[in-house]
Amino acid sequence: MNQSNQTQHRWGMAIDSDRCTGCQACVAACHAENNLPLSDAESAARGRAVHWIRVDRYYEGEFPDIRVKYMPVLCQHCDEAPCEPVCPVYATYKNPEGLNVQVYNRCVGTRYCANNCPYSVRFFNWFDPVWPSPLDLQHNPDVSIRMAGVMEKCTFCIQRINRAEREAKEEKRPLADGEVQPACVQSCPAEAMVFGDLNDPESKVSRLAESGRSTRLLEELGTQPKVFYLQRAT
Amino acid sequence: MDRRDFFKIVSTASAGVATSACGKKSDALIPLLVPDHEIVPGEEQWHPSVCSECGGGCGVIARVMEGQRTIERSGEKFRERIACVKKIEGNPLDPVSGGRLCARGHAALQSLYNPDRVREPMRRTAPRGKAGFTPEPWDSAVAAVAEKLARARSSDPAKILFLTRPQASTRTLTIQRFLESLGAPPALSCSVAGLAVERKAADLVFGWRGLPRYDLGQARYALGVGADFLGGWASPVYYARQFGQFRQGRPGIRGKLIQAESRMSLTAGSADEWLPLRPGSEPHLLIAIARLLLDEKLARNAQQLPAGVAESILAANLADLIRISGIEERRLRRVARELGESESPIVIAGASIVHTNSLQSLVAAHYLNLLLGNVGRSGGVLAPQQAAAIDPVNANVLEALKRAQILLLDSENPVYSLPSASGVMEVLGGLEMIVSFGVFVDDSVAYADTILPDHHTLEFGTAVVPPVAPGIAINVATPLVQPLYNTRPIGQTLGDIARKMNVPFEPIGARDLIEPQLAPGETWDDVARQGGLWRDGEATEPASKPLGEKLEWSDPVFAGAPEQFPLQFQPYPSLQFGDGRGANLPWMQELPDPASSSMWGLPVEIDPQTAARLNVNTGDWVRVESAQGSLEALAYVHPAALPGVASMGIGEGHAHYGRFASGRGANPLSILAPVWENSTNTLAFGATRVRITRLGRRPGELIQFSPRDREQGPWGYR
Amino acid sequence: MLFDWRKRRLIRFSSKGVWLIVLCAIGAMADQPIAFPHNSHVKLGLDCLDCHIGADTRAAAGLPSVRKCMLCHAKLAKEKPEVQKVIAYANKGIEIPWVRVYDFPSEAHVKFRHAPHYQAGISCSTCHGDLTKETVAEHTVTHTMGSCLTCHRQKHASEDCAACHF
Amino acid sequence: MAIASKVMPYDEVRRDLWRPLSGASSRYIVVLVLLSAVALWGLVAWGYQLYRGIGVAGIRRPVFWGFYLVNFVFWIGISHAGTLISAILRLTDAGWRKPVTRAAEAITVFALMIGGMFPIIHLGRAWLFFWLFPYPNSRLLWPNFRSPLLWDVTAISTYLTGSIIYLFLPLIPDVAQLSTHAAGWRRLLYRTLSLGWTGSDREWHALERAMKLMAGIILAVAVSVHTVVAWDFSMSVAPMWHSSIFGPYFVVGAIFSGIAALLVVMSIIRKTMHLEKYLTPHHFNNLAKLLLLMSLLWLYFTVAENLTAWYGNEPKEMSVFGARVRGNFAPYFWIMVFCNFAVPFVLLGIRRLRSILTATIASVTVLIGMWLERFLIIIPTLSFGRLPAAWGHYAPTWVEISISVATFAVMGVLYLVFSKLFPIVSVWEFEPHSEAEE
Repeated sequence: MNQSNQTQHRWGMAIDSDRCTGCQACVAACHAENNLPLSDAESAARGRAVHWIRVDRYYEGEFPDIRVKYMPVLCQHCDEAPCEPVCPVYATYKNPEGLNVQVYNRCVGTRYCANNCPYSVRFFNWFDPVWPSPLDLQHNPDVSIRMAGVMEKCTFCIQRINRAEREAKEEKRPLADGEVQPACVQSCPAEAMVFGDLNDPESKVSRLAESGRSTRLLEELGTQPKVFYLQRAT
Repeated sequence: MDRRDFFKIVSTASAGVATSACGKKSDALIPLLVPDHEIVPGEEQWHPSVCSECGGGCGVIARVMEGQRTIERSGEKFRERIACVKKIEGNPLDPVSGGRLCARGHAALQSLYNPDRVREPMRRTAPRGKAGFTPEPWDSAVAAVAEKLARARSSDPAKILFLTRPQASTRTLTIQRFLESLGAPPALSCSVAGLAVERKAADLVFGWRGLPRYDLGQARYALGVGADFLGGWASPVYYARQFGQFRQGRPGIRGKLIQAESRMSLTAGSADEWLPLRPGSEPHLLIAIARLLLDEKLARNAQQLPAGVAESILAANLADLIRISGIEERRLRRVARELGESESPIVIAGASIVHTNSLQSLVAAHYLNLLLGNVGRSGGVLAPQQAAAIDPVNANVLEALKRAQILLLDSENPVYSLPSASGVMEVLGGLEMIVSFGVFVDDSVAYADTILPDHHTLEFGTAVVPPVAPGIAINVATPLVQPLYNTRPIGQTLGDIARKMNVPFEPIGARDLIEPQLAPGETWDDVARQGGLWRDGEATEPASKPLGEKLEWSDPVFAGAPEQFPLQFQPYPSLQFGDGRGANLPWMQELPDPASSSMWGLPVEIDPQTAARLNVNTGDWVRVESAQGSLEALAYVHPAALPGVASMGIGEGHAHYGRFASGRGANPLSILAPVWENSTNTLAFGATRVRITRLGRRPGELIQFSPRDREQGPWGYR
Repeated sequence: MLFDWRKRRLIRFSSKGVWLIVLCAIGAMADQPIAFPHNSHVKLGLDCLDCHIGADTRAAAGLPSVRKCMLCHAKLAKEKPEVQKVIAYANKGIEIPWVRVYDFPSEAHVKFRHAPHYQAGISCSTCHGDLTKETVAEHTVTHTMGSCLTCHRQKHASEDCAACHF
Repeated sequence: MAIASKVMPYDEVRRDLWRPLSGASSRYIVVLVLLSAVALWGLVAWGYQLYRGIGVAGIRRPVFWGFYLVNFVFWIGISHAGTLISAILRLTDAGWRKPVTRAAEAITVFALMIGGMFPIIHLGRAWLFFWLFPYPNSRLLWPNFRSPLLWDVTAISTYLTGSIIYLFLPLIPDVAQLSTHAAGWRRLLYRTLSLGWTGSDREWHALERAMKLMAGIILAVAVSVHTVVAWDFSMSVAPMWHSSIFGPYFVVGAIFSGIAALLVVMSIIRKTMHLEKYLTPHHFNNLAKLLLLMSLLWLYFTVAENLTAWYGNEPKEMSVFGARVRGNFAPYFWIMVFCNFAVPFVLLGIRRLRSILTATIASVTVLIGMWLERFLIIIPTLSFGRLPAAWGHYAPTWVEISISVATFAVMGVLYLVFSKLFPIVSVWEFEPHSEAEE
């Protein structure tokens, strides 16, 4: 919107299943970055634990010829996101940079978006979050603390994107490929995750998205996800 | 923050230039403590530090920003702006972490801001083990400790035992120096992740002091045996980075990993093929492979093998070995052939689960690597280059405890880490004095008489020597934020005690460790600013000559009669909690377990056949009984568990460990038989047999984030 | 907004209208520890940025620390009772506990940054009122999302929700 | 046709039908108090939910919609009792409808009021429900007209308005008559509501035309409302929801449950208000036949929906189908089939067994069955989403159960109050001259 003089980004991610070890560093990094509400045993048992990114694990085959598949699943920031049209108040929408944004202050909590998300990556704030003091000192001031009654989900660390874009603008230079890294991508020890601009054909993520191993999750639904999964080579 | 950014900051800083493209970040350069009044809301600063959650010693950078807390000063309540650590990331300059970090490393923040930290010195008021404490001023607490310590020293300094974490750092060096000045024996560790066996094997075979480094990133074909190197063994971030490089980091080359392990660990799950190995048969598998290599003339470096070793291998009964390992001969032959034919093969052996014969498996693995000709070569096994790596070992801890009169505890938890049947609780109950320097009250600190709480690592400077690092690496932490509580760094406390005892003692600071190593032109400030001192490794060919002359193997010993206790029980260090010390971090509690997806608890993993025989379903309560004790836990029917082997993650079952861990779940170590690894006398925690009985449904359910573990199949959930 | 007046106590149930009222109330009631006269400082030729140093480059405009106050007041106007309060704080080494006048409620989830607004040439008085006429800062300008958006539209600034709310 | 008016003089009819309006038996009071207490308890539960957060309900990830939405669909379904049935009967000039219509129309209005509350109860931030309405504001923010939920809001408010008008129109001659006989506040109430009705030919004409028109309109609205409710589900990509059959399936289910509700209400008021002369076995017989027809129609749709899913054998759909038919939800599924098909088919299909009692029993089971049907449409799909790793189960808490139960009590209270204020059977339609009109 009115940013025609700037290059428009289209953020996307590639996850290399061949590199992913399932170590869940991304999960913890996301918790640290995004002020995710803390669960306790009771709320976790009631299905209220929040992990914006999770590592799905599926066992394949039977013992002894069994293997396990680890698959980090986060908001796919679909181009044709099923969650967007169903929100009655526009609390979730596609922003100019292709992010699927959840506007907490606009959300009234119909939870329709969550039902319509085939990836089940949307989470709801059933209660106001609590952190036993002084755990709250850790809160990232760049990220909202969500109150009861609103949806939340992976933002592709929009606060990091905004910060990087701002700094680039202040320094009057274009954003370099790899300069913006969501917390999960930043943390990944095996460097299985790559984040970048899909509008830039030279970016690492664009090249990976074009590679032969690239697939997308539930692609058949036509959601046009912007997270690309590179299949395991064997 | 990526590597380039951090470099920029660091380099501009060391050049003394604060005005450049990122001059705005110039305030991020001060490597010293951030004065609270200089914290600007909304502005971030990044400071280097070291992760102390596991022994890996990753260099990290911490994001410091403004925070507010309410404090009471002379009865009045103030809201105070303080500098807070908001996030920890890997230090991009550190060759170990390379800017990356594991889940536990991220959660270190929650130990800094844990609501259950010890906030001031305390004195025991309740019976030992009951964790009742009352605050005590520093002076009198220190004086009391010094007095008793002085008395013990004058009678027999050998009766002073210090337990500290298995990590080479200024902290452990300070402790060692303190003990030396008292004339006491060196500090020990009792962590199950102490890697004592790995160190011993490297010493025995190659005379290496420290952990060998496996250059996975340059290898083409890797056989992992018993080492869950992606799930926490040795240096998880380093090996995960290596793994990424191994798999997809080189154009046109994709490494293939075969993992032989007695459970489907994270590494086995990520491997191209998992060889389900019978517990404790690692030596058998390794020797069988060595034999196959020799037989098929694939051992490219057979001449270097000591004659005694070669003889032992050739004398082995291959069929027996294969039978004991429980792996199909066809598969084993194929793996041996692939290994032998690969351009750059490597065998990574470890003892994630220690058995009585673990040392033999590591020794065998070293000889196997020698046979493959990769010792000291790129893509092979490399010698540790850390001169300063003296870390406390986990050896003979129980004997030492029994001998001791005075126990000094630094974040080590013998009550948790040793089986109840070893009598550790009685031993601790009978000690003359127990002093804890840790920041939490755990199962063992509950026995302490005095707690002299340390700062958190992020609040005080330290230097850590990572056990696995390319070249020489010392990661340095300077204090990042003001201490939250009335705590004192352990060096200072020990200094105070020594002064009271009139013993000459000076704590070792990070600077003391770094300065002798500095090259001309380098300054301590540079090192502190970038978070460490790193030197590239040199070729280490000379050090790779084997010293050992023999290779022997024995069948693993399991305690308990097989008729009564039909299942082999293997507790394993969990991804979330490591050796158990991560259990008080809520992020780790709610991290879904990689095997069972359980949160806020760890189930006992049972294979489908056994489960069917016992009529156990996922989510049922079961009783796990050994000859030494029993525990009750929830069951998870693990599709990839070995028949007849029950596994359970270590981490839960703390009697005392703060609100997030206390009284949650069961400690699998507690029911073990006190069986020790043959050479190091470290606890062989995979060497107990159990029986499992079904208790059925009861209050308290298995909390799983993803109950479903199959992508297709029968309908419905449990 | 009027329909909500009864709910003032129930801040957690509030909609936008309610928090505005609550805020106005807080602003109007703000009992500052020191009756700081903005007008007289401005008259002396001080610029807003002299004390609120972050307004042009940072997210937060910031409040000066008591040390900064003492740069002048160590010598100037020491006898005035309000200044003596400043000196008392300085001597105790405690920051002056100023009460915040303008704020966005946490429910609004606004990530406001002063810098871009300053750089876009928005004068301080647009949002904070004419401080040449005020003594103790008061909440004189009401901010709603409507007023933010009106300005953003006029100035062709981003109207993307995620520009401010995230 | 044994229509009461043919045999009975109008005065007697009026006396009979006005009798329940005056005085209150102790039984009435007790029932009213009891039901009010239950309703109040529901309010307390809702208040607790508002105060603590929606998390006090059992809904969870991935089952984000639970009892509240089940009740919503159920009550909107019940609302089809009245207006739709009475409109059909009115449009088809079924003479036997006269004693039935008002009772039916009242059900519609009340059920809609209750059903319409559930989307609000279910909101995470219920106090902001007005954001779903298009009202002008300085932010230039409008609701998202692409969202089926907004269609819902529109459809339900239209239907509610229409139903109230449709209930009100035939009430005018009755309240006009009542106003001449009542005293005190009742007189004022009836006078006001009669809108100055004098009973002139012009007025009768206008009323007849208005009612005919409203009957036509309401029929269309009613069908569309439940179709829109169905679209809440079928517009989404969730397995077993994304089905083109849902619109008509829901409408059929709604009429089915609506008739059942009407039958239950009729048999209750027949007994308690002594309206045996007006609500005769003939009415029950007719409605029972209608119920049987709807039961068969419902079965047809159910088979059509499930058979295609099963035959298609699409894995994601099969997880839901399997859970429903032979997995966790199988008991509910087969109870539903029993209630919705077996019971009505046997009790009403065999002529010998068809009676007021069996019709009532069948209706009650149909209500249970239809509630279960709503449950089985919503919950299994959410429990067994597209990615098996995100599967999860749902169990309601006391809050949801309290609120659900309370809504039945609210229905009772509203009905009790209504029947005390207005004749539950349209009186003027028994007047001789109105016969001539028809």
